Amino acid sequence: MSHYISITESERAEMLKAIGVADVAELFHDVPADLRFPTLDLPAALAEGEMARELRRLSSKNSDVLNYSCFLGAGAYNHFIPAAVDSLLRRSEFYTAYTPYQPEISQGTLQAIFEYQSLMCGLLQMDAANASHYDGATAMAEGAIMAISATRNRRKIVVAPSVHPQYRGVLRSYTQGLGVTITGDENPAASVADAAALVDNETAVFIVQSPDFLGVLHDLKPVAEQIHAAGALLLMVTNPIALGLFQTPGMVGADIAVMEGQPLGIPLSFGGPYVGVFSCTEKLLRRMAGRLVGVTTDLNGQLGYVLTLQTREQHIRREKATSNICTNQGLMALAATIYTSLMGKTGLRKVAELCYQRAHYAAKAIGNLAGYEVLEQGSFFHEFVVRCPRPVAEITQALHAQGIIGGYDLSKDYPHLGNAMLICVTEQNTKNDIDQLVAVLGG
Amino acid sequence: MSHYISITESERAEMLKAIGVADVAELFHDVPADLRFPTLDLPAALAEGEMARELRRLSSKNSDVLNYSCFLGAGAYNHFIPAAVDSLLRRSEFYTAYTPYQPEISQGTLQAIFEYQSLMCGLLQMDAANASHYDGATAMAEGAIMAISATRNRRKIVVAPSVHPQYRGVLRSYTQGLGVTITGDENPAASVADAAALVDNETAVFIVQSPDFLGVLHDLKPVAEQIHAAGALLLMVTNPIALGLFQTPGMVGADIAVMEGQPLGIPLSFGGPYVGVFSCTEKLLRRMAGRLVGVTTDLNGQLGYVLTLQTREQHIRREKATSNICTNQGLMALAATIYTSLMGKTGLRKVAELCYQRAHYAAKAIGNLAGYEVLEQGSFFHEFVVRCPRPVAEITQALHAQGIIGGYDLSKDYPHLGNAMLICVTEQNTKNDIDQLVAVLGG
Amino acid sequence: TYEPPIFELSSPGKIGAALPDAGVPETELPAHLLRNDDLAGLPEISETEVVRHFTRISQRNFCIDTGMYPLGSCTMKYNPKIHEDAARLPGFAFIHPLQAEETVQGALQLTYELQNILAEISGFDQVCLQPAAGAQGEFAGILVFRAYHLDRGDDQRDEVLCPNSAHGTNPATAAMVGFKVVEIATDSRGNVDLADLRAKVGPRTAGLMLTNPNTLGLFDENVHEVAKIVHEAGGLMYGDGANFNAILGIVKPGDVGFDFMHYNLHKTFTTPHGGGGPGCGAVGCKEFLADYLPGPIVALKEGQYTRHTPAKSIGRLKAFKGNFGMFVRAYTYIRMLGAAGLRSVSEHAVLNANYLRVNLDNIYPVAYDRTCMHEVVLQGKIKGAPSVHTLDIAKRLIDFGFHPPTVYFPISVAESIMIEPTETESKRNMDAFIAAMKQIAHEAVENPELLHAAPTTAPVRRLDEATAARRPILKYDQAAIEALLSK
Amino acid sequence: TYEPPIFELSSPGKIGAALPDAGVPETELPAHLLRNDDLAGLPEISETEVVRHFTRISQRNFCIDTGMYPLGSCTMKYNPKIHEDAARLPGFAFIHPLQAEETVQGALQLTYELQNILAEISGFDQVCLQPAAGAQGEFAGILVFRAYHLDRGDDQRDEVLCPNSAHGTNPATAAMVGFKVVEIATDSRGNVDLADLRAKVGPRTAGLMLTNPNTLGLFDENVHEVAKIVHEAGGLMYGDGANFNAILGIVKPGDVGFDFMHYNLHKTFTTPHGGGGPGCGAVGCKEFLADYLPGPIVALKEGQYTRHTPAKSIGRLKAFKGNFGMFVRAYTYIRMLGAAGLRSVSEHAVLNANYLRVNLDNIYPVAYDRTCMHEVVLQGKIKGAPSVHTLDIAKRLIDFGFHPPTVYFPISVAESIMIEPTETESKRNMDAFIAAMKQIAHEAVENPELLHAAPTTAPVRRLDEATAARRPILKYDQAAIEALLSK
Repeated sequence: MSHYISITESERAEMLKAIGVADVAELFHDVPADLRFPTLDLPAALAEGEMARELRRLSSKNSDVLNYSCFLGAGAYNHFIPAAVDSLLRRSEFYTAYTPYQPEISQGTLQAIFEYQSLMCGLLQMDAANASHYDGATAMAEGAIMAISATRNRRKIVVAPSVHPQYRGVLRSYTQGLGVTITGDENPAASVADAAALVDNETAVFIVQSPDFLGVLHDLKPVAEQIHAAGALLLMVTNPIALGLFQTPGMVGADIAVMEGQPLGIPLSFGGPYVGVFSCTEKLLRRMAGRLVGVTTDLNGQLGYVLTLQTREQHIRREKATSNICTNQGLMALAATIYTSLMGKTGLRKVAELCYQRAHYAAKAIGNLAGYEVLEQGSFFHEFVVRCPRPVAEITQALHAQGIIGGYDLSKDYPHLGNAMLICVTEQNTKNDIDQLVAVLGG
Repeated sequence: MSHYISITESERAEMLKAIGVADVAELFHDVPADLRFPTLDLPAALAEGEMARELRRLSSKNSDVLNYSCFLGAGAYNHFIPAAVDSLLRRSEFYTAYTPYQPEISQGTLQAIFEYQSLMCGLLQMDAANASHYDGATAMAEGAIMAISATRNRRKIVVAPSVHPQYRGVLRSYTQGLGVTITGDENPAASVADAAALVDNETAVFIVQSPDFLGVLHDLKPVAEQIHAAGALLLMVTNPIALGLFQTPGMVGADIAVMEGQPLGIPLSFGGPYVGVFSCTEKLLRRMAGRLVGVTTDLNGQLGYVLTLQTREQHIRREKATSNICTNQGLMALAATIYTSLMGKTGLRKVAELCYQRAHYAAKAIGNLAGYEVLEQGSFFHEFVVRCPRPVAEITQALHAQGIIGGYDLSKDYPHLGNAMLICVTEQNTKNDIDQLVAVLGG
Repeated sequence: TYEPPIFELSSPGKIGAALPDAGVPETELPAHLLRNDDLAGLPEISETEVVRHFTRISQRNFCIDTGMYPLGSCTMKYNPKIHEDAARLPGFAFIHPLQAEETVQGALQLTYELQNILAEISGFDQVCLQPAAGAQGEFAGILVFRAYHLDRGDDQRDEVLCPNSAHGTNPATAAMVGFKVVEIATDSRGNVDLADLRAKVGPRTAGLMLTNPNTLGLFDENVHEVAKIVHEAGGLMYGDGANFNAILGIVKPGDVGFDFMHYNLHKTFTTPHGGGGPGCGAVGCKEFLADYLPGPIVALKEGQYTRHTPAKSIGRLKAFKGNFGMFVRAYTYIRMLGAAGLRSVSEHAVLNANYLRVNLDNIYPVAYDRTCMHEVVLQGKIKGAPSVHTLDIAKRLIDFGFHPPTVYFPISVAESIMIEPTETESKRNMDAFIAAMKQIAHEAVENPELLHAAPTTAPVRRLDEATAARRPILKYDQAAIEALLSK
Repeated sequence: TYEPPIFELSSPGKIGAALPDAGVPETELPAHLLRNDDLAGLPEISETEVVRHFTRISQRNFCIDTGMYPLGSCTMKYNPKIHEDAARLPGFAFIHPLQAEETVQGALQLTYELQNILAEISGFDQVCLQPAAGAQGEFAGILVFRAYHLDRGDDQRDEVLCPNSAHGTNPATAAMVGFKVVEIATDSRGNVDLADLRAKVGPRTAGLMLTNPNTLGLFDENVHEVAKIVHEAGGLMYGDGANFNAILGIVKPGDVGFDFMHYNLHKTFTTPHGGGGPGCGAVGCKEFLADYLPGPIVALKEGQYTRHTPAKSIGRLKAFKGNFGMFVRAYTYIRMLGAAGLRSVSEHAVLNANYLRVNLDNIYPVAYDRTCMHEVVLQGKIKGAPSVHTLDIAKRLIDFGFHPPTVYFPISVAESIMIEPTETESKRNMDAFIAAMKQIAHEAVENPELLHAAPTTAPVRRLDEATAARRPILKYDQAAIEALLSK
């Protein structure tokens, strides 16, 4: 009997008797007899101590960013996470609860989501945010689908090529059955303006990212005006840490704003679980997918929190729902909530400054190396493109041998850049780390 | 301002005004002016991320038993700790509370201590256990002092040389101002019977350990009879894991039983924090030092828990108290409580069996190696003495180079044994680990 | 125990984290690109206060670790604590998804082994772990069905069949892919109505989405026949794995006619639920559909673990690989249980549900009077208590210390109460639950006001959901909240 | 929320842990040495149930993370979360105390640096971290005093002086070492009464144990003079560091005449309190006493950290090195704060206490009307409420959501209420505390029954401590508990 199961042999016998069957196997008489109780060819069960050892063995076969100095970003970022975040995530009241279907005994989860919605709105300067999507990419895809529904007959989506390539991939996966046209990113070298020029009165939405995949900060105010003039919506993809300093979707006038919330206190974890932050204007609120928490009062007039506007959701609307999303990334949204609360105004700005200053220090130092060139692209946040004298894969291999995880190889997604590496510098990279990177690159 | 402090600049100003002083420094006018506000020559403050890095650096300079195979015991043992133990210890309701002075809002701590007392009594087959001592050694020393008070004018303590050397050291430290005589362990080769023979009608207590420091299991029933016949008390030091299989203090008729509770779910942690388990017979109960929790009812007749028999304690009795103990090892007692509950009857026996079986397998294999001899001492639990062909320090150095933490060097405490190593084998050492140890020893 | 919104703890100048100095020469900021609001919507709070705030609100949650949580269809089983340590190991929690493959062989190996283990348990040929939740797994499956038919030039299939007992995600998913949803009736034994199925299946059928055991807690006795009918019409069989916890080691879905299924790692493999997520909706399929799976998938080639995307893939469904932290937990769970342990899980899950069934069915009508699987669907219709509804029973259970079961689902059963105790619940607690349900039935007749007024012991009383929806306040707004409270 | 004793969850055959097979040839057990009771006193419970049990009882605790905990003399400040991660790093939590020094250089370095840092903060020459708690630190100190005098042949000193405001541990410690305790009076300003001191000091004086700031929350204005008097009589000055949180960076105890002191790492350096421990009662002293310190102590020799025991050591006070896990936490705390941060700790601790003082002293008489240090001692004597005692006020505070202050200590002040907010408390919470104290004073006059009946919102009502002591039930005994409950 497993140590997780709380029924003893004699209790089982007693229960079977109450049920009126002779043994447990009888409970499965509805299962086709010839297929019942198949052999499962699985490894032998491990005791907890053996399992822990096996897990440590597997874990130690990976080069982690605690033991390596990491300059890889490209959509997932190595930021400092205060110990308080995980300490609170480990509270089983949070992680062993589920969707707050019974609000009277789920006020903890509900209040946390309400605060998450509020904090994300504050960060983005947007009107409304939902309880989370799977990640930044799915948030973007669902945003595009929402834009199609909000603009009625328009079925053209224009996307800038500087939007994260994987996000554009997810957008195409998500919309493949919907009869829409996606354009704008055919030429990876096209500028935001080039792409925006494709927006017409058939276009539902223009999707743009700032800071973009190559690290560049864009002034999107004029773009927004242009898009809106065409009757289309503007969907802005952004980065939560950049928002500590830079132009927000709200300032720009974006209709929909999404971002990957991972930088807000969530570990890299090989790509997930992360959290997709999704926000929009008041006007689009009732078309938004996903859960929403609102405030109300209880019988005694006390403030309380509930899931609200549920008539948009699949468990009620079924095939007419705005999305099929059900389980979301609740615990990761909580992490982002705690992180954002800890940092607050001052901390968020300071983290953004640290990233900006150290990235620029690194860019200058690398730009001074013979054979390396930092691509001139305008203002950037914490990522920049370096043209390298050799294939990037060779360089990252050499860096790894020196305890460094190098940047992202752009040659597949942006072949026109040649041997180009996207380098990311965050507050986790000290001056000393940067100097070592420069030394190895130059050495 | 530190991120731990919750007062802002403007709040501080407001508060100073309410107090009626111009600045904070004024609050310290009672401190001699010439000594006020000294410079503290400390390293510069580190941000949390920097500190985490520094801690990882220091931590990685130690050879830990997760990455090394460990055969070292000698009073601190590498046992399997279920993840559930630490998961519960991390609940801040437990670790950020203090002594349950206000029982109505400390029922969690109080119930846990009550269960600890109960479980320890069950394990030891003793009548009563207190809420914990600092460790096994201090529990033993306080037990000896209790025995002196219980036997009135008797001021002689007899201790077997096979009691843990450090425990005997603590006993001497603790009693140095009390005018007692400690004897029995002058000759490290003396047997339990040799030592017991020194017990006379001046003797307050005979202290014996089983399994003893060298791993040997003793039948203490006849010893207990002999001691009691002399009007002295028997204090038995034991090991909680051994109690899963072997003779208990209760069976033996010990008056006082103590043990180091570390094997019950507490990490090695370089020697502490651990927990001293202290128990005695009903007769000695009111002489026992330390806190005690008992059950009672509240105004509504509901079951509740309170600190009780506090009139024995220092905060009430002051210089007439049974001990000065105040802060104890509460959280570690909780760890032992959770561990013991998880293991229960079946698990405790199984862990003991695993230790016994694997230790005996190891002893046989090592005994077959040329140049090595396992000392014949009678039945043993999970430690045994190996006579080595070279100084033990040389051997452990060679083992370390192969990823193995070798046994304890007995040459200082028991010089008569020659180049002797005390090897400990627990359920954490797999057959494969043991075979590797044997291979390296023999190679 | 009331705790104010976190914004009310803010005072200017506080911070909850210690950050370093930049330590590098300063670069000027681009003034025209800066935000203009001094981050007005963000609070300023010390670490002390943030920790206390979230600790306090956490205690206003019911959770598995505080009590029995028999929320039907959600599999609220115990979440082993080793899972949480496992996912936090440095080599798992702190690796970047875009690192070179040779630097993450351990993580890829774990992924590869989990793919194979899930395939073996379910009788499929290839598994992809990328989908983030069950609904995304469904989405992957229906996209794969679409791609398969189109690839074969079979472009008239624009309908997906769903039994009326299906989770809302099934029809919503089909619609997201652009399919028309056709609902199939349930027969008197709770199975798919074969006559209705035969009437509706045809050349427009892309596939059928079936949960088996279904949401009535029943194993569809005709599953073979259903599959045969759908397959003969050229359709495919989608298996919704929400109820997989009932049949681990009991039967393999791949053996009874399913072509594709998703696994809810957060349910069956207890990764855990996280207050609403994250989950993992891994998917598995027969060989003939494997080329259409989303990517990446991990393969083993010449001793090295590598990632690839299948040839005709529907594409990626999220950035990077998937919810890797959930892979680690599910892997840990399965490796510790082994084959016998998994079968024991399902045996006890089903044993426990049937024990509740036979103890409650004489008071609360059971929807379908058959041996149930891991959950049982009752009806909140108590004789002699016409004013009492399922909602009242649910709320009253809170006062007895239990999380209510799922209510008003499945929608095909009036006043439904869907109870899933899971295999980790103790007989002691189930007996207490039975006693509470009996007591509530008694109160419903003798003193129904007790039920209408419930709960009274929760952190708040019944909440006014109508007001919340009428004038939604979806972010902190002091004035709006004060206006609400002063009403 | 009642949770039964864990023994009531037991059923035969359950287990809460997964253990491996031995995997080695079996050796017979020695039959005559086996225990004979099948471990009858131990329960059998699944992991699921054990976790739920302890989670549930934990919620019946008040703690720093749930609210303001102004327990005077205990320094219940916020416990930083990084401490808990730090102490659990593999290279700290999983190293054996008897490993060879070259395999634990990181741990020894941390120990060495913490010794030096504590010495610097307090103005002493040598620190030893071994004592497990403040009381054991005191024990070490008084043993050192004894050893020092004896070593000099000064064997007539058999008395230790303690002010009447001292913690109970001080006289208890002196008695444990074999000294006679001589109590010294307190003067009208709350300082040591110099006249009484002069009258009692003499050639039999081994030393004086002084807490400064003292337990009245006051910095002894005459500390220099006290030290002079004691030293001139050949005695030594022991500093009880319980209140060290008030003077970090404000004054060094070594500078004002103390020869020896202990540090409560769990108070001042917030390691944390653990529901009653573990703590660490590290000790520091002037050079001339260093040879008598307990061992081991870490030194740095030729780039290697090594352990040694001082030449004339009083011996070891516990097995191994000390509560190393606490060293890691205190070290982390100090390194993150630095010199300025430590001074800010004390400034705010004292600021907060004085803020409470001036807001409460017109309702609750303040014991000594002076600027206080990090805590303030009031008296629970409310005008017009003769039936109300300090205990009632304390219990009523629970209903307002606060942990009560320390009550009835110091014993030299009637009806004392000793309030220590600590530097981590917010003004918002302190204002709420002040409001509650005012409301309670009002209730005490208007409706004293509210206070006598308090608490009513705690997990239990007032508990009958007399019965518990009269017929102590100190371990689980079903029959005895049933008898108690049926009374």
